[in-house]
Parts: sequence; structure tokens; C-alpha cells
Amino acid sequence: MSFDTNVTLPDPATDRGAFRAHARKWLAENLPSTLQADSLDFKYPSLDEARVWEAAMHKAGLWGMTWPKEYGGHGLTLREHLAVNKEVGAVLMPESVGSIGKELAGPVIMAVGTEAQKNHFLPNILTMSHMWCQGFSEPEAGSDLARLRTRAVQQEDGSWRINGQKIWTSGAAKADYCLLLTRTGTVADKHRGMLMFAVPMNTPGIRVVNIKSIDGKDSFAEVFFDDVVVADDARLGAPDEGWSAAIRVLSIERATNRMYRPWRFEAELKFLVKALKSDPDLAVKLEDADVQKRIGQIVTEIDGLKGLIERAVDQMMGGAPIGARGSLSKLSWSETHQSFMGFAYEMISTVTPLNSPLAQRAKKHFTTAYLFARAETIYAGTSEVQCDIIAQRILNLPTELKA
Amino acid sequence: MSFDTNVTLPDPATDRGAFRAHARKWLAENLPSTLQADSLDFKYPSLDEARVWEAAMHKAGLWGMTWPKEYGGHGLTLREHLAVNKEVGAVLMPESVGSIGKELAGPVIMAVGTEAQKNHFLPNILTMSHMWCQGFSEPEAGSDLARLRTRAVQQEDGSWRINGQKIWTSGAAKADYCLLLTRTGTVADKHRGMLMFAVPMNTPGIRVVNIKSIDGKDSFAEVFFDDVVVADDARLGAPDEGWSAAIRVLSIERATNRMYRPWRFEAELKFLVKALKSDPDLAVKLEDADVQKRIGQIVTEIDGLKGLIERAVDQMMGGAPIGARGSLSKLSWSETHQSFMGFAYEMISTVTPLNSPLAQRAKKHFTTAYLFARAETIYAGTSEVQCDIIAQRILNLPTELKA
Amino acid sequence: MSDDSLSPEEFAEAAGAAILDAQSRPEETRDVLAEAGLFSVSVAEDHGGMGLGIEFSVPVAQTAGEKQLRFPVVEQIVLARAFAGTEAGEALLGGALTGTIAFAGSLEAGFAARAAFATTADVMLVADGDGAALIDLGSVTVEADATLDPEAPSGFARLEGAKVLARLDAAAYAGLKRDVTILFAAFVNGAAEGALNRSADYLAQRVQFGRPLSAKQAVRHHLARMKLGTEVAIARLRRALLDNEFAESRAVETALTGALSNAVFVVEKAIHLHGGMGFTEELPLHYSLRDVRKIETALQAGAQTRAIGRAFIDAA
Amino acid sequence: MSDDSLSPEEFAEAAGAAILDAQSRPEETRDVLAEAGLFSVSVAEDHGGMGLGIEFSVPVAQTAGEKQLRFPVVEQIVLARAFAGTEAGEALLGGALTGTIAFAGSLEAGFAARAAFATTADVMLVADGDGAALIDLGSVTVEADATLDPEAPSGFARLEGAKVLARLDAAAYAGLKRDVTILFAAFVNGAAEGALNRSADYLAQRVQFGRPLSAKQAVRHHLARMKLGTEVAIARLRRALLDNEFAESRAVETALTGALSNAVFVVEKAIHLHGGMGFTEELPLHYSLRDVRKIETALQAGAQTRAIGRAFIDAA
Repeated sequence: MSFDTNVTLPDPATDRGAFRAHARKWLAENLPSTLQADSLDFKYPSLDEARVWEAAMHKAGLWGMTWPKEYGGHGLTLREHLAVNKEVGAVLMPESVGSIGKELAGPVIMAVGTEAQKNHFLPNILTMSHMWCQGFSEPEAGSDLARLRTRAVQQEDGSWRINGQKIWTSGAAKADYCLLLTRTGTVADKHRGMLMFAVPMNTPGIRVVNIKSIDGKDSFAEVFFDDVVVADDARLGAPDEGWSAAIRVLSIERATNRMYRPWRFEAELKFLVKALKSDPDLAVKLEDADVQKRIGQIVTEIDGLKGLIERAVDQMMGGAPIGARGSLSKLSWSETHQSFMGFAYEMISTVTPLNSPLAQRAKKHFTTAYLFARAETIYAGTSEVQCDIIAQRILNLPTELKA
Repeated sequence: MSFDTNVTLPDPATDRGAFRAHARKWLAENLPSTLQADSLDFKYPSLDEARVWEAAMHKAGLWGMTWPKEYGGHGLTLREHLAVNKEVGAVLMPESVGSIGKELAGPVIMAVGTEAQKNHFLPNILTMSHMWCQGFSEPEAGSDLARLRTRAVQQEDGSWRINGQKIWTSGAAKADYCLLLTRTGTVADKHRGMLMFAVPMNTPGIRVVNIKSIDGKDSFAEVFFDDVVVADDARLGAPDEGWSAAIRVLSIERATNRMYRPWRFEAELKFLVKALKSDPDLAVKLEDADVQKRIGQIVTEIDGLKGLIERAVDQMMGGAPIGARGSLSKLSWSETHQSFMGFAYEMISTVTPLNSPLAQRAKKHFTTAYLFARAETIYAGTSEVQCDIIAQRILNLPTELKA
Repeated sequence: MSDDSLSPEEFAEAAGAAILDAQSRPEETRDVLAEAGLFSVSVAEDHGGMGLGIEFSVPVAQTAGEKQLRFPVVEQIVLARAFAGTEAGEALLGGALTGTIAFAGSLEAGFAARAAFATTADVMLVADGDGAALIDLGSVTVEADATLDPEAPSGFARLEGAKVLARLDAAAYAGLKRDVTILFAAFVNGAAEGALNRSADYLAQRVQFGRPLSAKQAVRHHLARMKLGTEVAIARLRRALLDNEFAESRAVETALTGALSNAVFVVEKAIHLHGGMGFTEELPLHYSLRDVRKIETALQAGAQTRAIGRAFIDAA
Repeated sequence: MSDDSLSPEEFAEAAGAAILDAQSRPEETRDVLAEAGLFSVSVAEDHGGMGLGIEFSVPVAQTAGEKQLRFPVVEQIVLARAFAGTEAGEALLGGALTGTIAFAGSLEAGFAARAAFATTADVMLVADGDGAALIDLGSVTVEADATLDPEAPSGFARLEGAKVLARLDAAAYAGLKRDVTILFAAFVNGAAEGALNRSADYLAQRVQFGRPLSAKQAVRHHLARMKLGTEVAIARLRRALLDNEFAESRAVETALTGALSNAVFVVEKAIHLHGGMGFTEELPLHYSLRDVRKIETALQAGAQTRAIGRAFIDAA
């Protein structure tokens, strides 16, 4: 695969639509049909293919829009980020394999890293030279970080010795670095003494065990750290400080990552309808009132998600803190999409055998997506956690009597 | 109004269907069209009309099936009670105005009353000579009985002086007696020292203030007790004892009262469909897939409710304790009916003006029923209370770590 | 919007003050609202208005919904705007007449129905060919359809002999319908927000087992979902009123259907969360329930949702 | 049922023991189940069965669902019953053959589809006119439709040259379909019950902030609703199998559609409640999800629900 990366980015200041138009045009000209889930040519890309494709996207101005130019970014604003995401969402390309780097490790390093760390890590994330994985969750901790057990102890020479176990670590087997959350004290310290590291995955003592998910993929892994020793320059920020800064970054990330979702959902809905139209036995179902209404509801829900995201971008552009509002989008998109995938699966499964190749492609896509969507209300904070956050931090509902 | 009450009840032992057939026949021959909500003649009955009708039902064997003959009942079993209820449900007659007496006060008196109290109160309940209201809830207590403040203090002559305030007391203005829950100690005693009384509503010191509900009716009232003095023979059971016995009775009642509900819901669904069929502009909507599916779901839900109730009767007939299973039916019927009434209201409201008289009748019925149904997930324990009970007493979910 | 010197928040505040004032003097509602300029925001400057887009009337409608104003404020605003420059328009703008809109029927069909406050309004817009006609309600007999809302019944009228005061052509009528869609979406979003806030306040004060009910996770999660739905509905409407990157305007239909389904959910749940209190006539939540349900049937939310789906299917 | 000397609980226990045994020896599943008599309960005594009604196979199917038995046990039971007295029936009863049923296609249409375990079964029932034919799967080529369930794919077959082993007339086929409806309802009720119980156990053990997750009201309420739905589904099926007061039998369709919609809800929610664990292939909840979804599409639950509604409308 090779792509046109000899691109001059338009200046968004002169024409509000230029950046979005650029993204649309570049994708139309460069996205291969093998990377489009609604194409009969679709083939899940290898890791290398995905890296090449994402690196090209970055060069073409479709990744790293808001990162400073000095670290390989394009030095633009969230508005361009959003404009690009609308076009990225409009095509059914695979999810990014570099998102932990680009949406998690990168922003954290930008916030708490040393200049040397920024120079080393940030450009390599955008060029897809470094793959990252996330080491936050632990088997016994869940969303209760006070129960985190992975421990980092500083040695006399300044290096750190790390012991512990992480779980739900997506892409651990193919990662170059792990964004690792540890504690420097004991579990009794609860939230104090949290410390993050950029741990090279080839460090001795690290063992990765893949976990198969219900959609049949190696979606995540357990990662064991047995006397893993890293130099002090692998540390990201000071104890406590780093973690609290990271928490702020992460709340922004929760509100801004994968902004393309509602536009992607819309593209999936188009794919579903086209697939249903392509098979006469399925096409008749599009005449049914319940199907038309359900599609109308999904369109309505998608518009709401778009509204949430566009408003959040406008607010952040205006300097307003994002606070806990990421919980609104997380809860909303996950439940919208999970329920949409249930509907899509049911629609595409009502007839068998399917004679239209497009319907067959859609059946594969939506069956896998239906299974995968089971995870959407779980990862990145369950729906219950999001509701707790909304009640606590947005509605400020009291749990105790006022004095 | 006069009704055929010169009835010989069939012996259910000889023919399982005889009792149900009797109820069906008697209702077909005696229920006036003015008491049928799906009749163009329907007119909400006056209190006197309702009393005459319910007294006739009792004489015809359609109330008091399980009460002993010595207290005016028919000395039969829950199975006949259920059979009658199926037929009572199949016609859209108004809800009983004597249900607090028949389904609450009566069973409590049967369980904890003295022989004199039983002889005095029970027959008068069935003949509709005494109307009862329920004085349990208080403004500050809700479902938290530990906060109950209405206090009964025994005086030197053995009589009791009662002070306090009750709320949500349905039919207080027309009641002859109040089944009143009080405490003999202080609020600090919490659940100890609870005592029930049968208080004549004409006792000096009782003041009733009606509360209008959102369906425009005087559905309930606040009742104030200011130095109300009653004789000791108004006491139902001993302190504590009486209340815990009553709790047991009430849990059975919760599982067995208004058993006719799913059959009534089915009759309402028939009424709705007939009304929709009667107006050409509405009738076309019955061709829509979403409407057909929704009706199919409601039929399915109704069958489930029937199943719950029939199983509970079989279990109780077999001597099994009913435990907390009344919470399953309460949660199920209230949410089924509330959602059904939302659908019915929406269906009947889609077209205006309605030219068919039956559709106009249905619009009145279902609009009021929709509003009234808002209360169904609230009274007799909210849906949340029922979920708490199911989690606690049926699923036995632990709230603490096991030692 | 945000670039203008007057912010939506300021409009909401001014509208809120005027509505509270009107509610304290129910007999003078129309005058108070007119005097406060609530009907004039989106009327052209040449015709005595403030000359702002319909989006500047959104905070007015939303505040009216939140404060449960019992006056056809949405109808009055869009009619004053559509008939600006006519005698009727001037009377609507200045509060000399009250206007309503019949959402069913037409001059040709000979009847008009689903007109809010028609028994007390002076003029009513009714479909007429592919446009619409403003008729003098003094020229027809209005019957109340009080089934859902005895205090504020919908109106039904036979139109024989109706006196037409003014007309809208097809384009103007389509513009008015878009305005109606936007402002009713705002009104029901306000109703949802009001119901949510009332519930949150009530449950923070109501004590059970020594703690406020708002400490219970089930209650908190209900309120969180009400908040989510309302935030989504408000953001959806806000977005519908903004052009996209290519300066193209957006469709507004989902803003209304989404607002309505959320408002029904939120107001019903608010009544539930108030317990017995919620079911009393004294607690005014049921006004919002009736209002939202009336708008839902008047604007045929179910049919609109289906049409949105059908349009998507056709375009895919 | 309860008057008989053998109680359903005893059947459930026996079935449970046999299924656990079979799961410990997956290669011998069919033999173990046959030896335990699981296929014989509802087969006539004259033909080597226990001569009991289909309701006595309900606990067997329910237990199979609860224990996630990966074998076409419902198909085997109803085929053994329907073909009792034939050579094929004897082989099915005794475990010499595995049977499946194609829920789409027909001999006339020339294909059969939606047949569970068809790639490993020996015989398959397929519609034939208004009856059905049992065909030898050795005489056709079965393709796996592994989209939803790679481990236990549905089967698709072109039927040219299919060898017919036995036939059912219209009445017998209708009887078999009723049996299938009943036993699949029982199977998915079992799947729901199993998922619920696994969730309750897991959440009672899983600790967060010093207490089990089952202490959280949101979790408790989810489980309470899963319990409610499952109890209703079980009671609905139980009722469908009992005559009414007038000794009339009841329709069984809602027992299946109700069981399926509950089971989808419960199993999906169970996965959610298990958090990341629920999404792993290791935790076997997804088997139930696939099974329930396969039965839902094979028996066209949506179309059946619509048909139930249409029948009610026609009869009203």
C-alpha cells in the first residue's frame, strides 16, 4: 500500500470548510476498498498494514491535528480535529491500532513528561513507530483504584523495580511501550503515591498472556511484571503530581477521543440499509413501520451524539473546563451503539440464506459488531460508573443531609 | 338497580369449571351496561350504586369466597377466588370501592381481631355496610415506618388518646372506619410498640382534607387526628404482636388481592382494539407492524402475569409460604399496565376528531387510565422498593462480605 | 449566536423574569409577556421587532417550558413573526390578540383541531391549500377537547363561515412550520429540564432512613439518565440551529422528535420519583406531562419519527 | 404434573447429573444423555420411552439451557418422540443417531437452513409440503454458517438428492412444532436462569470499595429485574402447559416469545454485570448468548410476536 502523503494542509482560518473538505477528498482518493467494511473487498488489515495506513493519515493531516508542530503534530485546534473526525467517521475504516498512543499516552506525556520524553515519544506515536498499551486495570481493582497493587520501588541507583499484574491490556503483545500505573506506597495509602511509567515492553520480567474475547479476537491481555527494572527516566511526572495531572488529561480525552463515533454510526446505518436493500427478502422489511421508526430513532440518537460532541468542542474552544461531561458522551454513545447493533444484528439475521454479497458482508460485520458491542457499556467505565459520575459531579446530588 | 342474588353456589368439588362458569353467567346476566367502561352507556357509579352492586356480587358468591361462612363468607378456597377473579377481570367494571375493607381490614381483623371484633366487622364489610379507609402512610414517613409519628397513649380508664396525621388515605371522607397504624412509644423506639386500631371515622377530633390527584379525582386525603379518644375495644391485637401478624397477612394480601388484573388488562386490550377498529382512520394503524408487535408483546406480558398469579395460587393451595413473591407480581403488573396505558393513550390520540362513539368512549377511558397509571409504580411500594425486596428476600444478595 | 452582543442566557433570564411576573398576574399574562418583548425577538426590525433569528426565541420557549407557562407562547411568537407587517401581526406582537395554531384540519376539510388554548385565543392559523390562513375565532364556534387537559383544553372548530384575516403562502407556511418545530423542541426541553430540577431538589430534601433519598443509587441513576437525555436533547437542538462547516443549514426534525421522547420519559419519571406527591394535582408536574403529550400528538411525533427513518432509507 | 409420582424437580436433577457427566466426556455426549434416558421421557411406552407428556421433558430442556449443554437436545427429544416406532426414531431414542431440525427451507425450495449442529448431526428434519421429512445428512453436503457461533455453527444444505428416511404428516408436524416451541422456551428459560445465577454468585464475591458489588443498589436492581423476567417467563410456560378450568388446553406461542425476549435481556445484562470478565471467551456466558440468539432467529421470534398481535386483533 502506498498513499499520497505529499499534502499541503489548507489554512482553516481562511475557510471554515477547507479542512473538512481536505479530509474528505484525501480519504476518497486514498482509502483502499480493502479497508472499508462495507466493501466486498474488505479484509481485516495486518498490524503492519494498519501502521502504514495510520502513518499516512497523519502525514496527510488526519491525525495529530492539535499536537504542537515541534512534536510532529499539525498545530491546529480541536475544531480541525472535529472536522477531520467527521470525515473519518463517514467511512467504515477499522478502528485505530495506535489509539492508546495517540489518545492516551501522548496526551499524558504532553501534560507531565519531560522535554526529553516529549521529543522522544510524541513524534514516534504519530508516525506509528511506537505502539503503546495501557496498564491501568488490575484483576482485583476494577474501577476502584484504591485497590491497585502493582508496586514500584525506587532503588539506590535511582532505577525502579516494578512488581504486579495488569489486565484488559489491549494490544499488549504488539506494543513497544506500556503506560503503566503503579503505586509507590502500600495499598493502605489508597490514592496517594500513584506513579506512572513509560515501560519498554521488551524489558526483562514482562510476560503477556492474551485473553480471547467473545468476538473471537485476542482483544486484550494480562500483563505480568516480575521484578521489572526501569531507569528513572521512564517515570512520567512526580509521584502524586503526575497522576493528578494525568487524571485531568484523561477527563478531556474521554470527552474528545474517537470524536468520529456518531458519524461512524451514521455510516454503519447507511451500510445496514444498503445491505438490506440489496436482498429482496430483506428489502421488504424496510417497508415495515417498526423498522422505519427504529431507524428514525437511531438517526435521532446519532444527531444527539453529534450535538453533544460539537457543543463540547465549542465549549473547550471557548476555554470552558470539560469537567465530568465526558461521562455524558460515554454513556450516550455506548448505549446508543449497543442497542443499534442489536437491531442491526436482528435485521440482517431475519433471512437465511442471503443471496446478496453485500448482505453477506453486512451479516459478518454486524454479527461481530453486535458481539463486540457487549463490551461498550463495560470498558472505559461501566454505564453504572458513568451514572455515578453524572449524579455526583454534574447533578451534585447530596448523599448526606445538609447541616 | 336490583340484581339476582337468589343464587345457589355450585360445589367446586364436583366440577372444576362450575364456579368460573357460575361467575361468568351471573355477570353476563346482572352487570348493567352503565357499569361497563366499554359501553356507550357507561357512567361512573355513585358511592351508593357501587355499594349496592358490590353487595349483590357478594351475595352471588363473587366476593368473600375464602372467608369463613360464620363471618358472612362462602367458605371456599383460593382456587374459587381465582376462578371468580378471572371473570370479574373479563368485564370492565369499576374498581371496588370496598377493597380496603375486603382486602386489608378484613384479613387483618381475621388474623388478630377478637371474636367480638370479627363478628361485628367482617359481615358488615362483605355486605358493604361498613366502608373502611387505611391510615398507614404519614407525610414524613413514606415507606420508612420507623419514622411513623402518630401516637396512641393509653389513659387510666383503658381508652386510647390518638394524635397524628395520615396521608394518601383513599376514601377517607366516605369511610365508616379507619384501619389506623400508630405507635405507643416514641419515634426512637423505631419498629417496636406499633399498634393498630379500628377507629370510627365519626369520632370527635378527626378531620379529613381531600387531595386531588392528577386524573382530577379526589383519590385520597390527609386525615388529622387531634386528641381522638377511642375505647380499648377499638384496638386490633396487642402492641407489637398485632403488627407483626398483620405484616404476614399483608404479604399474602399483596400476592392475592385484585387477582383479576391480567384478565382485566386483557379486557382493556380488547376494548382498545375494538375502539380502534370502529374508526376507519384508526383502524388502518392496526395494519402497522409496530402496532401488531406491541400488541403481541402486551399479550405476552399479560400471559406472564396470569402465570405468576396462577402459580402463586397453586403454591399457596399446596401450603407453601408466599414470602416476598408478592413483590414480583406488584412490580410486574404495575410496569406492564403503566406501559400498556401509555401505548393505549398514544394509539387512541393519534387521530382527531374521532367520529366513532366507541372510539370517543375509549379516548376518555384510556386518557384517564394513562394519567392514573402514573400512580401504579408508586402506591403499595414503589418499583424501587419492590426491587429492593426481590434483591434482599428472593435473591438473598449479600450486602456485606462473608466472614 | 455566541458572537452576538445579546447572549441566549440573557434572553432566558429576561424571559424567566417576565414569565414569573405573568404567573403572578394570570389575568394579564398576554400583556405582561408582550410588554417584556417576548413575542418580538424574532420579528423583523422594520415591523417593530428585534430582528433576530428564530434561534434567539429558543431561550424564551425553553424558559416557558421550564416555568410551565400556560399560554400559547410558541404559537404567538411564530405567528407574530410570520405575519409581521400585517395588521394581525402587529396585534399579535403587541399583545392585542392571542394566536393559536390548529395542527389538524384545514379550510378545505372544513374543520380545525388540536389548537392549544383555542377556547380563549382570538385568532387561529389553519392549513389552506399548500399555505395557511389566519382566521378570526370570533367567526366560528370552538369546542373544547378537555379529555387530557380540562384546565387548558385543545380546541376543535367547524370552519363554515370562518373569517380569514390574513394568509401565508406555501413558502411562508413552511418557514412557520420550521419555526414551530424549533420552538416546541425548546419548550419541551424546558419542560424536561424543569421536571428534572424539581425532582433533584425534592429528592435532596426528602429524608428516608436518616439520609436524603438522593443518596440512593437507584434514585441517583434515574436522575443521571434524565440529565443525560435532557442534555442530549438540548445539544441536538443547539446543533440543528447551527450551520455546518460548509455553511449549510441543518434539518430540525430530529430536534423535535428527540426532545419529545426525552420529555415524556423525564416528566413521567419525575412524577414517579416524587412518589405520592407526584401524583397530586397540587404538584404542578402534571401540567408539563399534559403539555408535552399535547405537543406530541399535535405534531404527530410518531409519524415524524417514521418519516425521518423513511427519509434515511430512501437516501441511503 | 404435580399429581404424578415423578416430580419435575426429580427430572431436573437427573438431567443435571447426566449433563454434567456428558460435559466431562464431550466425545460421548450423545451416549451419556441417551443412557440417562433424557431422550426417552416423552416417547410412548410402546416404543421404549417413559410415555410421559412433553411437559415432563421441560425440566430436561431447562436444565440443558442452564448448564449450557452444547448438543441439539431439544431437537433430539422431539424427533425421538415424533418418529417413535420407526427405525430412525429408535436410533434417535437410543443415541445411535443425532438429529437436528432445519427451521428454514424445505424439500420443495431445495434447501435447508438454520439447523443447529447440522455439521455434526446424522439426520435432519426439513419441511415437506404441509408435513416434514427426515433426511439422511450423509446424502447432502452441509455448509457451516459460522458467523454467529464458530464453535457450534448453524448448517445450510442444498437438498438435491437428499435421502428421505421417514416422514411426518401435517398433524404430526404441527405436534412436533408445538413440542419444539415448548422445549425451546424451557431451554432459553434455563439459559436465563443460569446467567442470572452466575451473575448473582459473581457479584456476591467481587469486592469493590470494601464491599461486595452485590451491595450496590444499581447492581441489586439489575439482578432483581433479571429475576423478575425469568420468574415470569417460567410461570408463563408452566401455565401454557396446564389446562384451564374448563379442561381446555392453552396456546404456547407467548411462552416462547416471552422466554426469548427475557433471555436476550438477561444474558446480555449478565455479560454486562460481569464487567471485563463477561466479555472474555473464557467465561461461558457468551455460549448462552449465541444459543438464545440462534433460537430467536431460527424460530423467528419477531414474526411470531407480530402474529400473536395480529391474532389478538383479528379475534377482538
